[in-house]
Amino acid sequence: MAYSKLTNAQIAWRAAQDLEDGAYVNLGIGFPEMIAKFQPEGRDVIYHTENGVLGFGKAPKEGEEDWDLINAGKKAITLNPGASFFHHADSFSMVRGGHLDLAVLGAYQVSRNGDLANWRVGTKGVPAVGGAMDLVHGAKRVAVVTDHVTKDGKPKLVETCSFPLTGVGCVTRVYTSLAVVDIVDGHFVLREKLAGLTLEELQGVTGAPLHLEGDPADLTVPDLD
Amino acid sequence: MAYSKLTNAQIAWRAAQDLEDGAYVNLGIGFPEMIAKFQPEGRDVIYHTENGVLGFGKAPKEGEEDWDLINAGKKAITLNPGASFFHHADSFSMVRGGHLDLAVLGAYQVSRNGDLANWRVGTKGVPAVGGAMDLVHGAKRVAVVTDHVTKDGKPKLVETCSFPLTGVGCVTRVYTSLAVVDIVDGHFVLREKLAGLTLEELQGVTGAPLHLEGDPADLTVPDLD
Amino acid sequence: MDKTLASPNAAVADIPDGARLMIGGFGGSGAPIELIHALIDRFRETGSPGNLTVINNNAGNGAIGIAAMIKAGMVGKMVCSFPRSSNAEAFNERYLAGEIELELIPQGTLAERIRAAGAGIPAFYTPTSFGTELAEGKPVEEFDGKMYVRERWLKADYALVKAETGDTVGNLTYRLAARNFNPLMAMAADRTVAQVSQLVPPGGVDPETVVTPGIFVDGLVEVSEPQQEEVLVRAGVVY
Amino acid sequence: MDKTLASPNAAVADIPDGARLMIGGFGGSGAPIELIHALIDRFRETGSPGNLTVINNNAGNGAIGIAAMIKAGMVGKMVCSFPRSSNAEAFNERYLAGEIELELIPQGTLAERIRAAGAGIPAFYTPTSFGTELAEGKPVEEFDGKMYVRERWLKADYALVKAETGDTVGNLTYRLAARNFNPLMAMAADRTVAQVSQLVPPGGVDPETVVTPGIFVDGLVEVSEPQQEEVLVRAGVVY
Repeated sequence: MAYSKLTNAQIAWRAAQDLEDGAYVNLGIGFPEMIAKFQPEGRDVIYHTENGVLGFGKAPKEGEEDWDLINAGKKAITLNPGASFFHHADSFSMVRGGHLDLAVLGAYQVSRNGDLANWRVGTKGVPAVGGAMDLVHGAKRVAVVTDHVTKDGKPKLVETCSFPLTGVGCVTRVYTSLAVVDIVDGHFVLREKLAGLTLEELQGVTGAPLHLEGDPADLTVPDLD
Repeated sequence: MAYSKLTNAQIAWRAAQDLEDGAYVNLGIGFPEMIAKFQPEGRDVIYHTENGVLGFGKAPKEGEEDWDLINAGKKAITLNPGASFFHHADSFSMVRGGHLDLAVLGAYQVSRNGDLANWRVGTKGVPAVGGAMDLVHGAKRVAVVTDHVTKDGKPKLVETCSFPLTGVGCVTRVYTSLAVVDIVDGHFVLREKLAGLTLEELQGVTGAPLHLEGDPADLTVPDLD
Repeated sequence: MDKTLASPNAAVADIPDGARLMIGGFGGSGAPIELIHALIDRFRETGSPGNLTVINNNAGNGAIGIAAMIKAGMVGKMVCSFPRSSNAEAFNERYLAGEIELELIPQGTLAERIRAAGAGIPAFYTPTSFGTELAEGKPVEEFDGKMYVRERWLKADYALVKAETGDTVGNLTYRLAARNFNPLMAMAADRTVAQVSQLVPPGGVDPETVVTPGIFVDGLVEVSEPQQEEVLVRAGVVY
Repeated sequence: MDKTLASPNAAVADIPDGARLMIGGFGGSGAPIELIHALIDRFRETGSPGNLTVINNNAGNGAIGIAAMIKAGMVGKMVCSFPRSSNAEAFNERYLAGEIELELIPQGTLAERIRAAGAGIPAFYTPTSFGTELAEGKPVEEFDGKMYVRERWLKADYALVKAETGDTVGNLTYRLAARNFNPLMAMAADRTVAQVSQLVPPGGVDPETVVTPGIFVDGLVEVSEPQQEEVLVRAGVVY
């Protein structure tokens, strides 16, 4: 059967469907930030950013930025009613202390036991870690959004990460361009896959066995152009 | 020669003479609090209290108390201009983190190496420690105000404390009813004594050798009735 | 999202027997009297919750608040730094009769252990209590030539806090020195409920003056003219 | 007591060669540009202070602030969590040429290590970085079935912070998200100087809205219309 893999926007849309009403959420800088755009109607989500803001809203219009009001990606933000400011130690108390309901990050690799590699691919260049190693600890749920494979077609869901780790056994759900995969007791458990994709095809681009707990659901996402 | 030992007010007065301009100071509850009354003119001292106030002032008039504005001894206080409020963890960051210039406490016993016993005299009754064990660490200078001997005439400056310790090697100066004694390299060093008191008499009521570095000065304190 | 609760009774309705309960305040300042009294009412009506572990700087004063909880027989253990105070008969009697347990912790260590729980720090080193009987059995270690004691985080199932202004998403400010342990306890419990003197809509608290961000607060109830513990004690009120 | 300093130049006049220097800010928000530039001026005029260790979340942007310090050759080592950013050429070039040292620390651990220094906590345990190369060589320990890494406090000789309003005894408030590392660094250095947009007399800051109590601040200088790093970078300003 034919299928076309999800765009980043579509992966973000799918991840957004799992945002719970009243949840405190940190979206990693870059691709995961896109999830906020697809927050379902009627759900109230409070966004946290590492640099000390809770309850921030959409980006301001161009020209209306206040550059003292930014997120961890150094992009200008606005505040929603009920926002608060705090210093970095309090901010990471929220992260490490188990107060966030969800953190969503990007990934280079996720291993079947939930190890995440997302901060460095080699030893060249300037390393930078930011808040990623903190975010993978403490949030009640740590999810990843990612293409299912690398640009040259290699699996990103793997037996063991070959890139330097961000955290050990921390990821519990992965939203990819082909599937939704949970990590349960050291195994990938397939929850959803694109309807046009066979289990064998999906397994072929996945670096560790996909387990089933009942039939996987169809991964259905609207066109987002 | 004849002498009369200092009253508590006179001990407090003597301790107050060493308050430095611009110093951040915590006075233990009870007797040490009296020091603030004798703060020398022209010196600006900022008082800290464990329950989260910096820059408090005199007690309010009776009937004008706001019982949400108290010190660690649960007495009503007022604020001086430039005061601030903070929570208990920040308050003890100031204590432990080396930010206070001076803490003055009472004592049951002080040993010649600066150990302090001031929180418990036996195993009877309800024990209570409060902030004493924190205050003896971190302040740049930890001083004690005390009678030179117990009510039944036993030395309070001793070789080794027999009562449970509050802190180890923490006290650097003791203001007593008879003398001012520093603790230097594990020894009591006599700085000042009442003029009418001989060295032998003083040594007789002191539980460990008093060392001299030059002649001790006269401990001179005004009448305070 | 609206975290408003209907009443003090509703705020304490699900605290079970044996719970570890942090209660804000220092002496009479910042004590959530109405929440405590609602809990006592529940105990008197239903016999529950009993055998509570209560974490507070003190062990109650007079015959109201925590002292009244102790008197009612709801408290199996107190965790505090200064149980001995001028009006602490309720605790004293039970303690000397061997009817209540006491864990005594230096005040700064108590604050830091609570903060550590809220901050996801399972253990830390402090100079406080080194060489004293309160450090017995605890690991010690030398850093930069000075000795320190290792202390663990201190968590609770519930925290009852008193705040001045709260918005409906849980942002809190405090009144004067009534701040004390309240913001720390709000971070350290699985479920935190706050009584606030003034409940306002989101946006009603300046984001720069929020002391406790709403993420730490699960429920709020407005008690518009709260009782003050010290005032009650001085008036000889018995609850 | 009046902690007011005459000028940014006076505020940085006694920072010696080889000092460990915390500089507040996160990206362009909260960076004390005028203090940094005063330090660069001093270096250009006198050749001192050089070989500085600079502690900041980032490693400078564009050609102003910390980036200009690096370009001027004053910085021997950067301690930060995210040196890689879109305009970090100054650091990148020196780093890739082996001319500047880097200590990379996860952002939350960086914040907590600074806070620990201010709070007199020589070491603490965190889950962050366990099992990663950033934990190599650090003691690990299990608590309640989970593994943690032991981290040490991070102290500095000087801290340069940017605040919004300050009173002359050192109480500070911050503007929006420019708070970030500033209050922590103010606690953790032997000597802290703050540039404030507005300097007021004692009593000019509401005691309940003080973020940094004056005990943590040694000197203040008013810079009434401070430059904003991000605005300078976007305008292509070179210092």
